[in-house]
Amino acid sequence: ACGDAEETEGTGNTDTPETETDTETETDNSSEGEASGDEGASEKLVIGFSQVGAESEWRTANTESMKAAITDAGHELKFSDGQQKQENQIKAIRTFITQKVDAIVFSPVVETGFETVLQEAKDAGIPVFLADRSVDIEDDSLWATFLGSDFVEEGRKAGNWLVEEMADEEGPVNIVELQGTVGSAPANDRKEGFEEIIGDHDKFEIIKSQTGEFTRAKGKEVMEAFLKSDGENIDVLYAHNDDMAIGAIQAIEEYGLKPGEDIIVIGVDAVKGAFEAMAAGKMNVTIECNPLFGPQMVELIEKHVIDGEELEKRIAVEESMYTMDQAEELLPTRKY
Amino acid sequence: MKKLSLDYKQLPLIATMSLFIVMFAIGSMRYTGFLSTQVFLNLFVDNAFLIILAVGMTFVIISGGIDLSVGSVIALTSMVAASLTMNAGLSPWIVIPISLSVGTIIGLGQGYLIHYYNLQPFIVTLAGMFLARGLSYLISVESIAISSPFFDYMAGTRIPLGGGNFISISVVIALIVVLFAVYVSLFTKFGRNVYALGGSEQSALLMGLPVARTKILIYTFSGFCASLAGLVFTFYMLSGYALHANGMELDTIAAVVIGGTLLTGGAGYVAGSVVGVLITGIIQTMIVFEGTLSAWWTKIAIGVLLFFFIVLQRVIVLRTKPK
Amino acid sequence: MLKSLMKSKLFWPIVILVIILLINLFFDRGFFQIEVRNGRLAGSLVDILNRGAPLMLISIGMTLVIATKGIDLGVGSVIALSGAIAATTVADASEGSLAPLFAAIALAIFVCMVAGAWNGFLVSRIGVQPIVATLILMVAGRGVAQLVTQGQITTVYYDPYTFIGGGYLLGLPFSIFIVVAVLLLALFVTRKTAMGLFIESVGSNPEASRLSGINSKNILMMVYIFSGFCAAIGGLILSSNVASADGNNAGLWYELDAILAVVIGGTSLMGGRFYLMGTIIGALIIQSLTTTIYSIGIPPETNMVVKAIVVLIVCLLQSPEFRSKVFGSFKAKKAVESEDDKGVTLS
Amino acid sequence: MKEQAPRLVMEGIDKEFPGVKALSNVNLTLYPGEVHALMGENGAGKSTLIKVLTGVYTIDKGTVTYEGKDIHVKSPHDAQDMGITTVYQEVNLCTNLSVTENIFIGREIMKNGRIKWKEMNKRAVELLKRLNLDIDVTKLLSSYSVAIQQMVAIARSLNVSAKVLILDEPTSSLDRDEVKQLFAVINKLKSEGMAIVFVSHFLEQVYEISDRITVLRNGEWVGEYAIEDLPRLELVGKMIGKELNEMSSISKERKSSVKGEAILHAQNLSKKGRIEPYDLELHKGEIVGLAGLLGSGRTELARLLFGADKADTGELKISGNKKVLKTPKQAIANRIAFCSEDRKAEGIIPELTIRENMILAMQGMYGWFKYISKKRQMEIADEYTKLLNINPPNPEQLIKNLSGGNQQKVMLARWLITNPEVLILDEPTRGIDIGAKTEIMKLMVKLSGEGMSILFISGELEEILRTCDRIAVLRDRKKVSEIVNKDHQTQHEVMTEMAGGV
Ligand SMILES: Nc1ncnc2c1ncn2[C@@H]1O[C@H](COP(=O)(O)OP(=O)(O)OP(=O)(O)O)[C@@H](O)[C@H]1O
Ligand SMILES: Nc1ncnc2c1ncn2[C@@H]1O[C@H](COP(=O)(O)OP(=O)(O)OP(=O)(O)O)[C@@H](O)[C@H]1O
Ligand SMILES: [Mg+2]
Ligand SMILES: [Mg+2]
Repeated sequence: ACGDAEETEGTGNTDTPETETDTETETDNSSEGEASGDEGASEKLVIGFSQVGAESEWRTANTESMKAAITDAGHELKFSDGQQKQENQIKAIRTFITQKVDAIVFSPVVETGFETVLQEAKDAGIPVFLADRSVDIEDDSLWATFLGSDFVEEGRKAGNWLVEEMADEEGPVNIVELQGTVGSAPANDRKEGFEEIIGDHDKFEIIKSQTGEFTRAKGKEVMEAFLKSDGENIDVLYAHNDDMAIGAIQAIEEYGLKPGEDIIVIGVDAVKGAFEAMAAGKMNVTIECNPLFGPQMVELIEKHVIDGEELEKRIAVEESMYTMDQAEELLPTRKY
Repeated sequence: MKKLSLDYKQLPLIATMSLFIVMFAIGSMRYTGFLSTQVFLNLFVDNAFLIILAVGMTFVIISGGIDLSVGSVIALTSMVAASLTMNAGLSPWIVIPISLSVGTIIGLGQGYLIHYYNLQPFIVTLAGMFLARGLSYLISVESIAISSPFFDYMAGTRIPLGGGNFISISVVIALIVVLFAVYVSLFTKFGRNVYALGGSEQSALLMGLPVARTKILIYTFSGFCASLAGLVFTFYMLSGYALHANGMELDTIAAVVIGGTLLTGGAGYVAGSVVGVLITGIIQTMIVFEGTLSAWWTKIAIGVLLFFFIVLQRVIVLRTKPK
Repeated sequence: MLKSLMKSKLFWPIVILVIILLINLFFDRGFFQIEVRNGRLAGSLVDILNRGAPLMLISIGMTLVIATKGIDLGVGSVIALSGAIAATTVADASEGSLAPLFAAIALAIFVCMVAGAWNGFLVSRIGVQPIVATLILMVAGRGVAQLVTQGQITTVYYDPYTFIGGGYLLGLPFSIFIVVAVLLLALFVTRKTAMGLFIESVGSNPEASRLSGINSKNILMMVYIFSGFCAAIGGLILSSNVASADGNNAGLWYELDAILAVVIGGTSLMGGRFYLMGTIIGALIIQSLTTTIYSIGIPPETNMVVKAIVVLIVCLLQSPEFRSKVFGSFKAKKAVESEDDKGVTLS
Repeated sequence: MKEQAPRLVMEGIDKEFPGVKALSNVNLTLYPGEVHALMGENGAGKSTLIKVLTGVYTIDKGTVTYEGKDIHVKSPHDAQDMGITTVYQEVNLCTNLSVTENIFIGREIMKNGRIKWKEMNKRAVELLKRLNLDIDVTKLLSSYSVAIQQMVAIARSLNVSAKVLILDEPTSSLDRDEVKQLFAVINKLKSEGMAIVFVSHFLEQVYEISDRITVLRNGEWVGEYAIEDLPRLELVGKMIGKELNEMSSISKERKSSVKGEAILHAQNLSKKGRIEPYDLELHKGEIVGLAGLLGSGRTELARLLFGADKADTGELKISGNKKVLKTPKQAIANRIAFCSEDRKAEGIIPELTIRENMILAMQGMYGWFKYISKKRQMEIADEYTKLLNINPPNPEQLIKNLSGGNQQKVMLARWLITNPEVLILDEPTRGIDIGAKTEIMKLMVKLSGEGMSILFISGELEEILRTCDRIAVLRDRKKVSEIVNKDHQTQHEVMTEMAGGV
């Protein structure tokens, strides 16, 4: 999986200089070439992509997919990594504008606070494509479309699965929750969606909820603490991402219980690790949050910029949900 | 080392400035569209809040202290401003003073603890850092988007400088703060006492300087700057968010120290810190212009640039030191 | 007796630690119980030691750096680096042979010590201020770590590796033995050789030390290398414990916790006297605080506030000025200074 | 003047530090227009008394009456507001500020909220003129020697119109010209009705300037005397509690002309801007003195021999073979020791104990692995604590808690312990009481007798004349001449050379 990631990485780096040299010519005529730019779907675009950072392997997979898609389609990529800082992303977008790119793709680190810079982009006549995460701004003319997952929905999926799974249990079902980084969009929404569903069934109770900061180490540490205080009477673990779930699974095992049997484990993201865990029967389900929508995105960009089509304001990435029994055969096919 | 940089005190400043120019030149040669007034102005537009932070921090560091709380105070201020504006629906004329008082009070508290219980600034302000961020979480874990005419105005307004170039109101605020601080540090008793304090607190005490007042005032001022920066940041982001400005205290300290201020206290210039901010800003800009760097290469690149910069600065200082 | 005990630098940290533990007892009767579960000692106290191991290690290194009036912001990144290197080396090693394990450990430790040397070089030879010098590594080091793991979370399927941070020896977590070993090493070098004396004198008055014929540059070099060494081991434990390496998140903000531990332990950031035992207790305080927060079900959004308040209380209790105000014990405000000469022997 | 009301009365003052009773039941009465000398051995409590008076330390017991009313001074800031200005023993200024600022900070010349730098610089120059010192006041204080710094500290205190002026060993590093100037100023202030406290270990200075004397002996109040009722020997007796056989007892058979080969031989060694090229020979068992006025470059000269600074030109021969000393470490390895004049900045390690400070240099020689056992350290510490009777005689006391003079003694011990072949002493007797001074003189003579070569820098010509075989005279950073110390003639020669030829 990482293999081809590296390849795209590698090529990306090797032809840096030459892409740069023709950046100049490119950007120069792209400015007046704007009007006459419509003929030929094979036209080469300069696309700026402002990524959040590389906080999780999900994110890295997403980055690679996007980079690969753009360069493979023969467009020029201008990439900027935000290092999880909103101000960096804003700077990046500003710079893209000064560089007169043809389109801007970006995954906002947080939903709020991009009005000003998006306005600047709009004034400069550069279409903005939101990836993975949305922004909450009334004026939706500020972006062409939003392609990405719906965290709340993911939370609901998790909830629904649990409800069905536990249909014939007559409770009480004690749930412990491993939240993501406090305040981060996925954490908030996945919590919200999940609670929304299980809230209707009073046999479910969230007895402990603490942040595992999306990491294995913290996930494990927190789970240990949970087990210390509540031990056997924990029935379900709901983790806001697979990494924390994987960490927690180790904790459960070390504590002497069987993850997947004694404690039902629910994760989100469907990363490779989760499949391994499920294949080993240590994890019950993971809700997919698909990062590999690069090609889909490039398609949309070409549609909009070259053929001038208007796009839906919100396009969902097709995502599903994987359970223990599917894990076995799917494992080899997982790219990340 | 202290003695040395003291003897040739203006030197680091000059070194920093020249190096900034060199960097800008390199950038202009390397990337198209880099050599433009707007790119330069954007350094201010995008770092107005950092400049304000740096000003406050400069005083703290010159006095031999340190203030880690500033980043979180920004978050808290933005949170307070946002929730008061959106949830409580108060008018800016009430929101602004309240927001400004947030950091000021925290600063005051820190100063008080540091002086009267002589605790180590590092730890007290570290606690302040936790506290401020914690409080912003308590206000809300969600981010709060702000849409009020006033904030939109502050955020949106562009002050044209001709040739399509512009700066934002925040830049003006920042520059005013800088001028004020320069004056204070050079021409007021308080300003000089700060330097004395940094030189030797014991001496300052024995020379009969108002150590207590000065010290507490320093941290209060830094807190105030943090709040002001918080507001500017809020203008910039048009939102309040508990995770805003995470780790910005380090960026600030780096900027100040790069600007030629000694962490051991006693020597430094507000102006230097401003240049320091511009340096960190230009590093960021170059990274973006490079436009191919993955997350990790970005980090490495920042490190490398930082390294070259710092070493060059040292070398210049050492070379020019008469044998 | 009690008086001299009160004077010791360790007194208040210990008191605080005890208080925090007691608070736990209040919420969970069985907190202090240590039972033997399948041949291993298990119980909250063991966990705290086990979980706290990396922090204790890092803090030991940090103590010496701080004693020289320095500071090492790089440790967090070095942790990530060490984990990344080790994990990638053993990532797909075959079971059975232990060679890959030792290779990984050696490689990780070596690289991290080089990193430490790099810091030492910048500080001692080029004369860069410690905080900036190490800031470079803080930023770039994490980058390198991610470069090594290609931004993925490298999972390790090679069991021996998990022993470092997850294994048990004589019924105790192996990591505890590592800490003890490193601590003893540090204690030996600083108290049974003149190294401690030199470190303290360089930290307290560099020029005077130079004129007394002490090669402060090398001393600085060594403490930073040692700090790198400690961070390396800490990183190994952390990554081995979760059998994976996460370049981006491993050891995030550890530097702050470490510095906090050192200061709580009674070592001043102005350099000079240092108290290794104090540092250990400081680290334990921080760890038990974290564990407490997790186990007594504090809502995550209040974690920070709680931590802030505890830190403040800790510092205040250690401030003689505060104590004299509250308990009215000490007289002259300068009097405290001579507390220093105690405690040295204890640490 | 007795009939007028006292300006300041301290009665039954007690002050205890953990483990040390610094003051017990001490009294001090100050009248307007008098110079009141505060006398006592090192560690007698003089500085402490001054510090409790000016609110640096809190008073445990006792009363302070100022112009008739009881006062409780909380901080030096307070004291100044009340009109009590102080020059503390250790130079307590901010070396990171310019000379001007050090003089004015706290009471800058402001005009509508703005500091008037030009004016302040002008005033600063004038002020220093009064002490006839002519230096660039805009330069940082750190670029000047202790001596200059001490003068600046004095200038600062003269700059205010105070009612009480306290000078704690202001003259410890000045030579007679500076002192003369200072006394002129003091006398003027005195005639203006200021009450002045003067601390010094130089008896002749005390007898020259003061009207009354208060004597302390390790923390106890011995008595208050009018100067004329207390002849020197009696005073000394009261200070140390027993009779003292005066310095005159020091006599050494002077080495006649140099014989054999020099153990230390400098040939046109120099450092730009600091000291002109000079030659200097130092023979086994010989004591060579460096005489010169303040700033004449004695310290610089010495520093080159120790490798504390790198020499630009010239070469150094140690017992015949050529050596390049880049660092003090190398010098020490070659059995050279250097006791700096700047105790505070280049001497003590404040955070460490007496014991650790003593053995530091020796341990430095051994390297970090060969650790001197705690037991051995103890022995050494005890031995030298006795030898130099350091007070308190507790090797585990932090050196920063010692009195100035005692710190100086520890510094001496540090170097004596390394038992070097060449011992360079830069103002070793600074701030040391006569008793100890005599001891040190004796010690030097004894050591040189045992074959140690000593380079001795001192502001006090008598000390040099009394102990040295040869005297090198410096003027304006240049070694101008070398005089063999034979008869009473020498003093005159040396002084004319110092002053600048005929
Ligand atoms: N901060 C302190 N803590 C503990 N002991 C102290 C402290 N300051 C001074 N002392 C002790 O108090 C005694 C008096 O010290 P002080 O400095 O007053 O002596 P002094 O008369 O000024 O001597 P000198 O002539 O050498 O300056 C000394 O024994 C010293 O060790
Ligand atoms: N009168 C002066 N004018 C200007 N600078 C001076 C003067 N005296 C000392 N200095 C500064 O202090 C530095 C140290 O001088 P140095 O100590 O070598 O003289 P010294 O003979 O040792 O006198 P002392 O030891 O009494 O200060 C000199 O290099 C010079 O920079
Ligand atoms: Mg004294
Ligand atoms: Mg001298």
